[in-house]
Amino acid sequence: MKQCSDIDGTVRNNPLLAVYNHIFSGSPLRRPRGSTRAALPRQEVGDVIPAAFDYLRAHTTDEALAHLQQHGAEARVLAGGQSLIPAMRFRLARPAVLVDINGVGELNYVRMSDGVLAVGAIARDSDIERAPWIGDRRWSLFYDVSRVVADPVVRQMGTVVGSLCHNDPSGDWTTVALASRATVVVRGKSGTRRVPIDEFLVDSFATAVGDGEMALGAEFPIPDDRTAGSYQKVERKVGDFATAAAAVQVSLNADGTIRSAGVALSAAGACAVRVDAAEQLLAGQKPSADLLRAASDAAWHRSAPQADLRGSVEFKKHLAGVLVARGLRQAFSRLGVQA
Amino acid sequence: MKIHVTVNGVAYDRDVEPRTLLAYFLREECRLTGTHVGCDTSSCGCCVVVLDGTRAVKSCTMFAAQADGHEILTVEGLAEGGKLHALQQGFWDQHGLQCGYCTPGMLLTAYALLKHQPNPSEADIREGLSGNLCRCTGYLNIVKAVQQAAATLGQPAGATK
Amino acid sequence: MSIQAKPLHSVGVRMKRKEDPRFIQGKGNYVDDLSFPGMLYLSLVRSTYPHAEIKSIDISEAMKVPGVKAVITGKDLEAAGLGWLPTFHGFDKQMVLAIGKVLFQYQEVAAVFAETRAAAVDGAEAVQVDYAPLPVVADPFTSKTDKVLLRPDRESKTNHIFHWEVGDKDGTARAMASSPKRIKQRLWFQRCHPAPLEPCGCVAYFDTMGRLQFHVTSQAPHVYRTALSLVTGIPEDKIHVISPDLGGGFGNKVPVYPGYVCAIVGALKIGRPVKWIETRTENLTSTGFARDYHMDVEIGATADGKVTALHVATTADHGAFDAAADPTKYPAGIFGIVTGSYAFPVAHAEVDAYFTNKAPGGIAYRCSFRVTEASYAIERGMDILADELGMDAVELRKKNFIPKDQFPYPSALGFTYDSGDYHKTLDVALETIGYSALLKEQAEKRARGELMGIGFSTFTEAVGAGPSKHFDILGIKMFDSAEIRIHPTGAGIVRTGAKSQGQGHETTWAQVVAEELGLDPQTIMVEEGDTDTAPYGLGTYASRSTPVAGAAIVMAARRIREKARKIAAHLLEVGEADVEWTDYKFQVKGVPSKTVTMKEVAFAAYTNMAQIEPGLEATYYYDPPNMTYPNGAYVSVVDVDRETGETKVRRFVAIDDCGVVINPMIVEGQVHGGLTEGFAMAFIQEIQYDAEGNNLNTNFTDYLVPTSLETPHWETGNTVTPSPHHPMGAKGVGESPNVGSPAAFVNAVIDALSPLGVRHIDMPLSRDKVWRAIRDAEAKKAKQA
Amino acid sequence: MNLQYTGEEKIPASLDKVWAFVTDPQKVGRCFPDVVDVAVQDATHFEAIVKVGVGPVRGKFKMKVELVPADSKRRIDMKMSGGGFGSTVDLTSGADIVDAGDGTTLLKWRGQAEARGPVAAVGGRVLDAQAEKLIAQAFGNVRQQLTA
Repeated sequence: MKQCSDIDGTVRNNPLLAVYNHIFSGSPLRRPRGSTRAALPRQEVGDVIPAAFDYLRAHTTDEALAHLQQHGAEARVLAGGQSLIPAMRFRLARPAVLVDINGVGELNYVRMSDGVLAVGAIARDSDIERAPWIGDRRWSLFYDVSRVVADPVVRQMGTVVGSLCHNDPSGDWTTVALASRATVVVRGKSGTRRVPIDEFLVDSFATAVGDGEMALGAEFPIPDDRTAGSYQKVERKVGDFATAAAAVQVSLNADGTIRSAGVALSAAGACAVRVDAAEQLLAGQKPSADLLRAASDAAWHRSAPQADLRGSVEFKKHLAGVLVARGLRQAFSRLGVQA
Repeated sequence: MKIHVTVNGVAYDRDVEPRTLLAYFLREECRLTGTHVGCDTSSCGCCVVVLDGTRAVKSCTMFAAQADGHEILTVEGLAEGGKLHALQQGFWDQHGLQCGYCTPGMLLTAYALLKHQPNPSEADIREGLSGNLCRCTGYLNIVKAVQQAAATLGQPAGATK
Repeated sequence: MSIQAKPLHSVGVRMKRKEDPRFIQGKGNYVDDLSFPGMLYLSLVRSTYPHAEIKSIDISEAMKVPGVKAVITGKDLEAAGLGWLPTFHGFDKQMVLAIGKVLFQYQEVAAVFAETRAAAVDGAEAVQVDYAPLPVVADPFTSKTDKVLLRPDRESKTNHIFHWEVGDKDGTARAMASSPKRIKQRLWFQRCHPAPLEPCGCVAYFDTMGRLQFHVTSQAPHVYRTALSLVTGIPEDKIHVISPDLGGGFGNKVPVYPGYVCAIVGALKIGRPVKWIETRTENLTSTGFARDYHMDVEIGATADGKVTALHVATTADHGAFDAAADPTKYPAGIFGIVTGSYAFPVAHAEVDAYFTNKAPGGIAYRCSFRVTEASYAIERGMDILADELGMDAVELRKKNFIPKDQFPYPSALGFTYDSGDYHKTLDVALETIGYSALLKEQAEKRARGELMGIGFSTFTEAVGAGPSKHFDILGIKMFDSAEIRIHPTGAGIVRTGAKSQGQGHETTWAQVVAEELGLDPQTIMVEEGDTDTAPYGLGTYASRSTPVAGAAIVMAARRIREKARKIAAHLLEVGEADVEWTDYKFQVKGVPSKTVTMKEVAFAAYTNMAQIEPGLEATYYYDPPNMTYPNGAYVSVVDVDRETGETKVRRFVAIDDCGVVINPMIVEGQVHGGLTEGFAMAFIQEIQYDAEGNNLNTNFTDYLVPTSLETPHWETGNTVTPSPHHPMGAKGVGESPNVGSPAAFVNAVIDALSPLGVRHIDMPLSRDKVWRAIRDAEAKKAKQA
Repeated sequence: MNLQYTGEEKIPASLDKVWAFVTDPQKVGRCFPDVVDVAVQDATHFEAIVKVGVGPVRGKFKMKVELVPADSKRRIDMKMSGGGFGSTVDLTSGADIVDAGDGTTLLKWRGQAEARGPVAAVGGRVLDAQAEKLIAQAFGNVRQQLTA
């Protein structure tokens, strides 16, 4: 056969045979020579092992901040690590120093106090998912989102505050934080400050947390008992970032009119976006089909997504409208109101 | 750096590079090769182990250094006194595995799931295992396996076979 | 002597798997679990460019990285006569490490050997390659123009790899022209990847005797041994290939990959064991892909729906090297099965393959060599024809099925279908799913404007390659083999040239031997994957284990039975002619009280064999007279969300006919898995390249594997039409669900959208595509109105 | 992946002054945001190292740059190739230089970025932010430095 005779050809005078016949003669390994030209960007490599770094474990917030201030931009905080570690495995992220805060007990809390739900920097997504109060209607937005962030295993390590700090354009918690009007507690050299989520989310993967600073926790106002929400996410499969997602939370007055509404979109811009127009047109109104349609249109207009493998721009814009309408409908029905 | 990790009740004191992922620590330092690595992106769950008794974690997305001072349960630690764990028995009885590569991760994710949800419905199980990929079984028999295990574990002590 | 109390019946029993105890306890033995003293790790430098000239490779920085022992480039391998590696297709070869230029993104460019995994990666990162980008050919239609010649190394200066055709060209054209009804549709079966959860990998070292000990993820260990000997020149007796437990294969572990050759060269030159384990990214971007067939399907029919002719013209994208692991005489595999389950009087199929700047492959992904593409083409085609005729898809199929009394049936494209009862299989499926009730529900839903679809696939595939007169790989005929040894106590061992990747051979082969010899399957050990001990075989893929290796086991067992008969006659003190094998033991004809069991005979074979040759073992090499033709009837019910384009697969019934079933539990498991992979291809799975040749699906965040949450709850069943030529009447089944299901899913979605006038959408049926189709159709309707 | 950006800068300087500036590798190189180092090879070629920092992605991006001035003095093209964190990015940008008449000059620019490797596959959104920043701020800085 043609191809076999080809191979026979290589067999007959195969220099490797010589090497082979003397493999135990200790013949030195010939090291290939290479030119020494100006360095170009490093090439694609197969394996996925992070570049070397120094690991510092903090036991207190003070200790963590000391490390961060000492190393500045070279340092990264390691909380859940569910976004950071994969990025490091591909060597997209190559911090010189990792400050592990998983041992900082004072940051491991999920508690209600002073009218807010306070979530510490190392509280896991699953701590919310399994919180005793999560079934309460007023927390329905949180109930929904806590079941669709990443996947069930990643949620046992991933943190709420970490997601906010990662600020992925297609993130879930950032969107929920906007709709529920959260505040992030940031501590730095100049002490502790409370940053409203709208100011906290600066740009894709960029937040108000500066070098040498860290987010200690997030605070979500405790909704009253005439409040309900909904998180509507379209994803290609479990564990995927949102193709599009909408977070809504509405509070009703005693007369059934809408006291306030939070409406936000994921995968609709550089980072999660608030649909101000929708929030405004909902406030003070009675839930109705027309109202939902108007809010849906506002979402469509507000959405400025990027095309990617998850979907085209027009599809994502379309979904933004659809999901806001669905979210509002579900939130209202959770409040016993048909719209 | 020096770390002290308890794996399946056995203490391991080792000196590791900070960048050593827990999965490779278990496989190469502890020689516990039941924990597998199937992807680079924390997607497949072949590497799932249980941290401190109740949390299922993807050991390819955690550094060995983070396990310092903690307890890890791997598939090698599931059977006790030569008796298979109810989940292992369930996977065997219900044909819940084929190539076996995802099985350790599935077992440990299910182990943590049953700690939080002792009587899961098919929907609960499908949701609870959705962080673990299987390419062979189509999941149906894995669901049955977990249901069998839940039933076994639910029985009063001694009633289990 | 004790007579076995337990029932001896083994085949057809839902026996629990003998291999499972080790897997559920984390005691499996996969390649990456191996570790040897002094073992080095190999990491490959890969191309960032899809097509570029390599101006220089600078390894000086890499050599300075602590722990790096050596760096090897294409030039070094070329000097060692190992620059190129023959593909299993045989008519092409591929670069081991890039020489002169790279032809696809992520192509292997340099090999770095180091003391640890991390050092190997650090070293690979430090290798500097200077590229001069060349124009990229990212699809076969651009390739066709030959404006950019991709493979100047080849004799023929064109990107066209081959033209293959089968059938009656003129006759088909005439019949088509005179057909009152005709449909024509371009169908693209997108590029997919098998993506077994265990990536490919190997450990290579040379032992003190100078033998290459090669542990590798291989579905065909013997072929590896021969190919490696031919390529490296190492005498075949000095190569020991061991394929341990495989974490899935699905065709991905059939070809020989550059990483393997690099590991061997490294082990040879450095004199230490070398481990290479592919990452998921490497697996998806550089090892054997599947499909990527653009098929123009044309069907002719009479006005009342009798098919008259089939023509399929395919443009195939084979990537940078023709590494399709197809039998030598079948460059397009068994695509000729494209007439499916239907009695086409005449047909013509052609395939033209082209090089592109994409990863090589074209392997049989859970598929008997392009049978999946063929089944999809004909099953989609029949639905489009039904739509054209305004005929029910079931009625059209039944009208054109090959009638059961016409088997063995010679197909228009040259296959001889062994057996089948297509009407019966489909009727069972309709019964199970409750077709009439569904039609009623669908009518109501449509009246309300809801999108509900019912989709069918009544496929036939050809598996078990194959008869030596037709099938070979690299010239080696596609037989398979078995060796059985029965020990004095009646326990035994069976070895075959097949290689389980999760199919459960350790259980089913024991059942087959036990059935044939009346022994206890629990005491029959099965060993595969070790070329020092197993008889030569072509391995496990293309659903060939049961049809070929399984048959070899039966024949070897029967040889043992004949030898045993002599011993039985001696024990029963009668002539051999007076001994018959009945109810799993030997009995003196007409004297039910005078029997000996195989266990007793086995003991005698070593203790009391008189003048008969001692021992009780046999080997058989089985050359199948024909392939087997499993078939199935699949029905899928879907609901499509108008607003989001989301498809919910509400129900899926799969009725398979794979002849006699050895272990129903295992067959069900195979079907569940295959359906899930079919589901993935239909809805979410694709390896895409952009116009610049960048691979866009390089890991599991974008190459999507469905989870337990997306995967439907499968309903399975079967009918049994034995294969007349297989010694047990069995057929292959591992791939049927993967071959048959994609069309069932797509047909269901298109059926749901048909009221809107949607006729076809190419896979994967993403929400975006489905929503777009709905929107465009509605816009068109609005325009017309 | 392939990304495109456009923009315009109105510069309070004469066309000749602008032309002299944008054809000087040393000056143009210094206009890249977060530039760490500029190594000029010849009149039309230089290498620039810029700091990149978006969320977890922090590192140095090395760009090989070629300036292609049009004889018309009305257009300058810039070809940049380089990268970091395991990927390469090819940026091509061109600017039409238009005399606005009122002593100011318009830089109408168009840029296109193409990424390869993990960034394209894994961190596409990260890269997009960077490429746009790189191009847009570069031209913005041209205006600033000519204004100052």
